[in-house]
Amino acid sequence: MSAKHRQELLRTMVLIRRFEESCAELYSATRIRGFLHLYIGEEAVATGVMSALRPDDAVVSTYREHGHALARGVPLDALMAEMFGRQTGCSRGRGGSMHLFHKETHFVGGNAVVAGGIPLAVGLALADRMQGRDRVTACFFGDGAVAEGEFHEAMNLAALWRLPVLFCCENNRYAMGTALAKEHAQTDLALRASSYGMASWPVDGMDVEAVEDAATRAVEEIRGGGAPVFLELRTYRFRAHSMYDPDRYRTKEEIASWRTHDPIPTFADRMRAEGQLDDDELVALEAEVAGLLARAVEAAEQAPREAVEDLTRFVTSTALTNTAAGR
Amino acid sequence: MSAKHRQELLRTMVLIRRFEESCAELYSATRIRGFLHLYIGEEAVATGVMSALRPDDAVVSTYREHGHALARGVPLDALMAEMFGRQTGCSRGRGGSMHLFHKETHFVGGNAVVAGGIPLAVGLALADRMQGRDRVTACFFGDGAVAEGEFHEAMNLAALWRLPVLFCCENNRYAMGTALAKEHAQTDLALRASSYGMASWPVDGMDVEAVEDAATRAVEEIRGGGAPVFLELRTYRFRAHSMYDPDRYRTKEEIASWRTHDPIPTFADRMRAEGQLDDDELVALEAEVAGLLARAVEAAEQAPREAVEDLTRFVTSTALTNTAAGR
Amino acid sequence: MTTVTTVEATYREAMREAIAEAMRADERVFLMGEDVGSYGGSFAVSLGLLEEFGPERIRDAPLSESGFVGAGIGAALGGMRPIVEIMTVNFSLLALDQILNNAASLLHMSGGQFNVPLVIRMTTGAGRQLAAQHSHSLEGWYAHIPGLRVLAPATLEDARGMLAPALADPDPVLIFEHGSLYNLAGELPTDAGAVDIEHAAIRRSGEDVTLIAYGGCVGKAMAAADLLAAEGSSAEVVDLRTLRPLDDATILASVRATHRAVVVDEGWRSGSLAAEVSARITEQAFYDLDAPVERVCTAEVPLPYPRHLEEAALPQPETIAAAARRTWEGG
Amino acid sequence: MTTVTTVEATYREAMREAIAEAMRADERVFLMGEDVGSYGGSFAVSLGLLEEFGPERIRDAPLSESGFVGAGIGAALGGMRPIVEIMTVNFSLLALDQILNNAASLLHMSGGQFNVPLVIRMTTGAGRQLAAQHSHSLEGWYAHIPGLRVLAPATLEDARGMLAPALADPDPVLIFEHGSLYNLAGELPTDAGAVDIEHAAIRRSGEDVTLIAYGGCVGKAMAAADLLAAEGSSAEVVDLRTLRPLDDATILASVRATHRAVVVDEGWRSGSLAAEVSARITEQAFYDLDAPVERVCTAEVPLPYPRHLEEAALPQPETIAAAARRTWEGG
Ligand SMILES: Cc1ncc(C[n+]2csc(CCOP(=O)(O)OP(=O)(O)O)c2C)c(N)n1
Ligand SMILES: Cc1ncc(C[n+]2csc(CCOP(=O)(O)OP(=O)(O)O)c2C)c(N)n1
Ligand SMILES: [Mg+2]
Ligand SMILES: [Mg+2]
Repeated sequence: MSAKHRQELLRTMVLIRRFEESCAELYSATRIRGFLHLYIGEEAVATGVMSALRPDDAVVSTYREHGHALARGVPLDALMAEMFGRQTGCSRGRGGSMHLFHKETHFVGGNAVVAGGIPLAVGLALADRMQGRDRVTACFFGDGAVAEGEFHEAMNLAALWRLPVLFCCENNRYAMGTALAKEHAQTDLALRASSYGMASWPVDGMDVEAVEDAATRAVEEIRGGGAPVFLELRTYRFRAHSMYDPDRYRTKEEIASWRTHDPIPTFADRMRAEGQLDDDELVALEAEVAGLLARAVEAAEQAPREAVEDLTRFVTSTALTNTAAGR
Repeated sequence: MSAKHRQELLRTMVLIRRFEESCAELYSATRIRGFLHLYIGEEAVATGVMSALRPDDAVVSTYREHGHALARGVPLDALMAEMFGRQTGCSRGRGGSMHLFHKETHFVGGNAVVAGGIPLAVGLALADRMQGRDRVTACFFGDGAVAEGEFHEAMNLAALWRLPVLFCCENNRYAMGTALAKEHAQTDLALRASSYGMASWPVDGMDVEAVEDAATRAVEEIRGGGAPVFLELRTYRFRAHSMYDPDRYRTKEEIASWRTHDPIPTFADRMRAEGQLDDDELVALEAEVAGLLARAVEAAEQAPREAVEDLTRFVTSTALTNTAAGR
Repeated sequence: MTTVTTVEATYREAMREAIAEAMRADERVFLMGEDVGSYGGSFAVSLGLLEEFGPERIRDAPLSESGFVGAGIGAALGGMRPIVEIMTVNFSLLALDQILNNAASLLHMSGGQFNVPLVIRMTTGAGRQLAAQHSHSLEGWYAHIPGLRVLAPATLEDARGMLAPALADPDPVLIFEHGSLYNLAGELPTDAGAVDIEHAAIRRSGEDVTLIAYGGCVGKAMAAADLLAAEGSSAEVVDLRTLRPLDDATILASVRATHRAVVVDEGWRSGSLAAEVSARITEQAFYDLDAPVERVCTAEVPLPYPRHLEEAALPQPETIAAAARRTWEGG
Repeated sequence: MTTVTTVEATYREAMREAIAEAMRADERVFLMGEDVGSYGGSFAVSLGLLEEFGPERIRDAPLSESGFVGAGIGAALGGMRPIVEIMTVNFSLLALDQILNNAASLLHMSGGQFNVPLVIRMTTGAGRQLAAQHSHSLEGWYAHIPGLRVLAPATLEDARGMLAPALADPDPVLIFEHGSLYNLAGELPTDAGAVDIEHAAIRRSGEDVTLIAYGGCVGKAMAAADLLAAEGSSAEVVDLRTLRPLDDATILASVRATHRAVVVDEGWRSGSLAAEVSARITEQAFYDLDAPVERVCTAEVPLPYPRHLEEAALPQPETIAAAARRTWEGG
């Protein structure tokens, strides 16, 4: 793979990592509020999958979606402003961390009801099919979501109607504090998907190139024949579920052992070994990212808030201002 | 198998068939109202499964449950009275055709939301497990129900917690007018069940002995180890979905071809060939059943109705009479 | 002088014609739901449409309310104009998360970027002895949700004419069809088309009391007005038509003139839509009222199967008329 | 003279102690829900209970709200006394079919044979900037359902004491815990136990207006009463406590004495529980009212993330006080 392409993958992963670290700090400093779910440890998944998509493809995501949004190309400044709840945010500040949306990049949220986004992805793919477009919709969800009824209904619909959906199951082995074996009678999630007659396979989600390869192959299959594909992306979150989670349900050893597979140093080492990265480049990359983040935070801090008079704006397409008994 | 036992199986099937035929007539005569879903053609399923259960086992059923109730031993008179909406009905007339209940035989309804009963069965089994009882809960549902999210959630729970549930999927190839291949991406429903790590296999649902054998084996497995089993009982309804259904979606040929597998004459012929049934016995059986039905209809016609003043009785355990702002 | 040519039609046919017309006019419109195709619709609304439009656009869905309603939302986001049919409001609870947390919320959560031009139709109501899991009237819950428009056609004209403006609405619209209305028959102008979906309608003028109803209860309110007329009292009947947003102006203008109001609603009384209408009348016309607003709702019981109990549970012309009398005779 | 010994406790701890006590007293009681075990409960209510009672009775459930709520119903039918925890009322929609069509309906559909002694607890409400899919107050919908009892503990005593009678109820009981209350701290008698779950409570006596609230809004109503007191007006505060069945007697006695009422509800205004309370007051005390009943509810918008918008959307002491003033100053 070309050095340039690899450097882009690396840059995306580093950007996500540093973005998340900033968010954690800003949360502690009470600049960001609400729920905050970090993607640290899982960067290879979003980076690899997004790299396999076309700009006109659609993405449906979860509440742990900062990484998806960044990898998809949602502007950093708009993301950071959203975390701050500002008008310049990608959802005008109304959504916050769990509800990032961005029309230009077809980033359709930011869904915080577990599994709630999966049927939407099926519908987006149905629209593409009915309108004769060859787009793919990538749909992200966790291992926990696989237990929800909506997952099942959506899988059946997509497989039955042979719709162009790329199901990206981010299996990080926990749904909040519930370990995989306590969530699922059958923990081989790729197998679960194949019971819908869907092509599916497990992927090393800590290896950005393995993810990119798998996603590329899947997207080709989907765009060619239209039938959906399910990828079980095996990964791990290094941080707690959310900022409220004291992380009591896993051992330090387990976390430490997964950290040895950290997707960023692993990939950087590989590039270094193949002469595609040196220390200076890495330092420069980190510096560039740090600069971008500092500017994004600065811009977010200064950005205006939505006016209180506009509270009920966007409740309907026509209701631009507050009405007492509005819809 | 003993002649006596076979005669009982046959008698149950004949009783169900004639009961359903009476209901159809009574419906046309507007003595029965609401929705009416007949079990004609599927008698071997209920008869075979119930025969494998113990009296203290529980049964959870659907809106197509007259056959289940009769095979389970819910008294015929109470069933018929329920169809008429009378106080002597097994649900005091308040439930009607779709909501038959009977505490003594642990017949826990009569559920008319497709798949809505399946989680209940899981809970009944959980209660048995937690209280150290070795009972089994048999849960009936159709092929259509398998597409519902609740089916999936319940399957996962039962398999994960290894609960004593016998899942009886009555695959009659249609959900209302929707053929199996238009309901499911993967029409091998037993396979779907095994993706939860559950023992499951298809059974000829037109053969009462095949059903009884399978159910007996399944119940043994369940009672022994506690893990659930899924049976895909392949059957066919000879009548329309309900009395409102003009049955436009199937061909006459298809129905006729399934009628050659009618579980009652098939079984009667087998018994006859093995010298366990003769024409006189059959005539006597039909006469006995006809007599029972005539008396049940007669009794139902004469039975009292619930008093209008008791309209809101049974809304809560304590509310015996109507209260304006009751719970 | 204009001559209006009319055809004999049922509510069911009016609805069917509205769907067919919308599908002929706009490639993006399609109908999706359980048994809308080969079965012909559980209440025969879509009978024959499969033959005209084919299985892609008259799309049978497996039993998976949350899945196909969510897919409808996604398809709307993707540029289609889906009409999703849910068999009855009872089963719509399985899709309520999608309707509230996605359909109604996406526009706001996305800061105005993603609107959801979706129409969901479903049957509601009792009266056919279908018992507790098939008879409830839960449209009041949907009328509680910001971001939705909720319609309840009670006449042939509205059955025929509400769908087009609903499809033209950039946001999600729910249409509740009362099961007892499908066989309602009458004359419909051959050129019947879109109706206004912003306003309540006065179905009968009167001076002594305002009877406010919607959907399946409008006919009962009209019958109650007949009963009252026979006694020499004149009742005005307001058909709400749009349950969200409520047309306060029409309701209040009538009540300010009659000084008395009875709200009729097939939902259970506690927490009914009737409570909202009652509260609004009191809030805005307190000093015009000669008597407290009355409500006639369904008894608070999961609906029982037998006809005599079902009838006793539901609003009836006689109970509506009695409530009207209470407004001048006192409790 | 009796001395009451008290301990310092939070609402969260009071609820936890109530669960532990019930589980110690009755083998049939168990707690089931997402992350109630190893995680300690998403709002830490059940922290430590796994250690005392083990994983069978502090039962972690996979993400499948409909499945495990339905399993709770089945377990109740099977003789257990389940406490099912749903993380928030927002996700409870996924289980609403089970709650309405099974838990609330089985007793009646079965003609009195199968009662469902089930308790379901869930968090409700806004105030923590959790945005549109985690902040709504939908308990009013549950209060619409015949067959359910619906509780909203607003105090430490009620958090501690409502569970035991709820478990003793032969029918399904829902308990709504407002998310902003968990850290509420105060003194609780060491022998605190069961409280009455039939009646509303007067939290503060007053003469000029009745402020009616429940759950997370009770504190705001008390703060509003303080504001009014500073101006020389005296407000009575009624805490509904039981949202179904509503205790009309307590509400009406207060309103008949003050002649003015403000109903406070964190639900969206249209179709809110506040509408029901308002309608009942008007129906039963019309001639005692000196002004129309006022409502203070949440603005009709999917709740926005930023604090300033969230605060503007929710009832606040100042908006409650303003509504009270309107009852004597006029609109
Ligand atoms: C329907 C629903 N139930 C519960 C929750 C609370 N919740 C938020 S995230 C989460 C765990 C989800 O786990 P998983 O799908 O594996 O995703 P991960 O957080 O591991 O990325 C839970 C239970 C929710 N948001 N939605
Ligand atoms: C949740 C829900 N959706 C739709 C319906 C309407 N409906 C009643 S029966 C039925 C078909 C069910 O088919 P299947 O599960 O195969 O059972 P069968 O009728 O063939 O025995 C449908 C769609 C319902 N009762 N519940
Ligand atoms: Mg996970
Ligand atoms: Mg079937």
